Amino acid sequence: MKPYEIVTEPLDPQRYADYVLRPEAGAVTLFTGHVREWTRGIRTLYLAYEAYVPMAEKMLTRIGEEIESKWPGTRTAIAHRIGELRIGEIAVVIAVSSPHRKDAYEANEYAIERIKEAVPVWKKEIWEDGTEWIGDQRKKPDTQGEKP
Amino acid sequence: MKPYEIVTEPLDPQRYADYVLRPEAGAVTLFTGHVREWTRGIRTLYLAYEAYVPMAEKMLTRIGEEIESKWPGTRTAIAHRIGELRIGEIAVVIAVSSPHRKDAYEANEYAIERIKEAVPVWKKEIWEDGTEWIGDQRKKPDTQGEKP
Amino acid sequence: MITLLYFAGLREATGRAQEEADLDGKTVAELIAWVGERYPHLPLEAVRVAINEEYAPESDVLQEGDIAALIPPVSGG
Amino acid sequence: MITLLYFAGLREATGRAQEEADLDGKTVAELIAWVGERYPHLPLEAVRVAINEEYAPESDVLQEGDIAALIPPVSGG
Repeated sequence: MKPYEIVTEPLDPQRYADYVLRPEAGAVTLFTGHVREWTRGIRTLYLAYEAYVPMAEKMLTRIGEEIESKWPGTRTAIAHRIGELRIGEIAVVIAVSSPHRKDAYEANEYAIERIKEAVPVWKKEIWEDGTEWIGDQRKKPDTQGEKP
Repeated sequence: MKPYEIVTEPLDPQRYADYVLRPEAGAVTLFTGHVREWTRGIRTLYLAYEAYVPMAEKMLTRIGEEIESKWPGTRTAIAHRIGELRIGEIAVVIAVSSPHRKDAYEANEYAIERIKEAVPVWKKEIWEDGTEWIGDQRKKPDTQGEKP
Repeated sequence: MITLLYFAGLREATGRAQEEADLDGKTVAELIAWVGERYPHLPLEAVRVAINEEYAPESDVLQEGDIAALIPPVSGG
Repeated sequence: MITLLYFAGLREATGRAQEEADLDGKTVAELIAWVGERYPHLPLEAVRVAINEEYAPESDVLQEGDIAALIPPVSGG
């Protein structure tokens, strides 16, 4: 495994938790995002994820660097799965270790927020009577701040 | 396993994450508290945990009930290990599932804060040159609000 | 009679995990005072008492058969 | 020549994942306009452009060999 990766096989969250653990870490937070059956009253049959893989892995790596700079002493690993996922399967895993628990919670939540705004991954919901690429078409995100 | 338990064997966090997962859950947060090698500049060799087991399990159950009432739709499991633990081993596992991620983070952090103030579990640090039961002896917690 | 339970540092300092005492009808505050007299060097300032596995205020009254646990500051997690 | 990449709904709407275009020296804003003329019904309002795997402001200028990806609103996680 790589600490920041896009994969096509089922994710094993424990591998990422193990990766971030060190003797000085007192806390590990592990977030897993799962395929939900019901969203806004519509029943999902399964999801299909697509990514711009090299850029997505680069952005995940950058999010990890941001975290290690904002919360010194943390270590992070992030993986996103693409392809077809069934209900309950894991789409994303975020593992953060830290000497103290507060940083591990904050950094983990920061990671998922950043993923949702900046990492080029797209979700298509497949229902009984149709499909839709998910994404907020209404607002244009600010791209000015994205360059390093 | 029980969803709220004190155990003497090594903890397998994945069992608790699996327990809380349901088709309507989009997010699972899993917190693991680990034995740290260094605390306040002192090297820990290992830790020994002790609990008032029946009361501790009752308090963990109550914390789970508090969470399901504060964050409707969440499901929680909490386990604490007692006995002798080596560096890096898991002392506590908290798993929370929720339809939406924000609740899963908040509820999980709430659980560890409540454990640290109310659940009758005690930690003894064993160093090269001594031991100490850990606990803040200076301030007396408010017990008035503890009865249901 | 009630049963007193000692944990962690209190168990080590008293040399016992439990004992019986005739404290029926006494309050939690009186129980703590009784323990303090019996074991003069115990650090009891920050100790809470649980009656039958529930934290109890100092005004609660003990009854025959109660289990009273002396809970030193907890340090789980 | 530069390489254009299309993802998700844009890939399905254009019917292609990539194509070459002679847009050397043009800005990102001009690239988006070019795509909009070529595929009139594409929803481009919320699209960002990445040049060589980095988000680029609309004023950036394209150079020979650049890879320009049209990034519709992301929905990972």
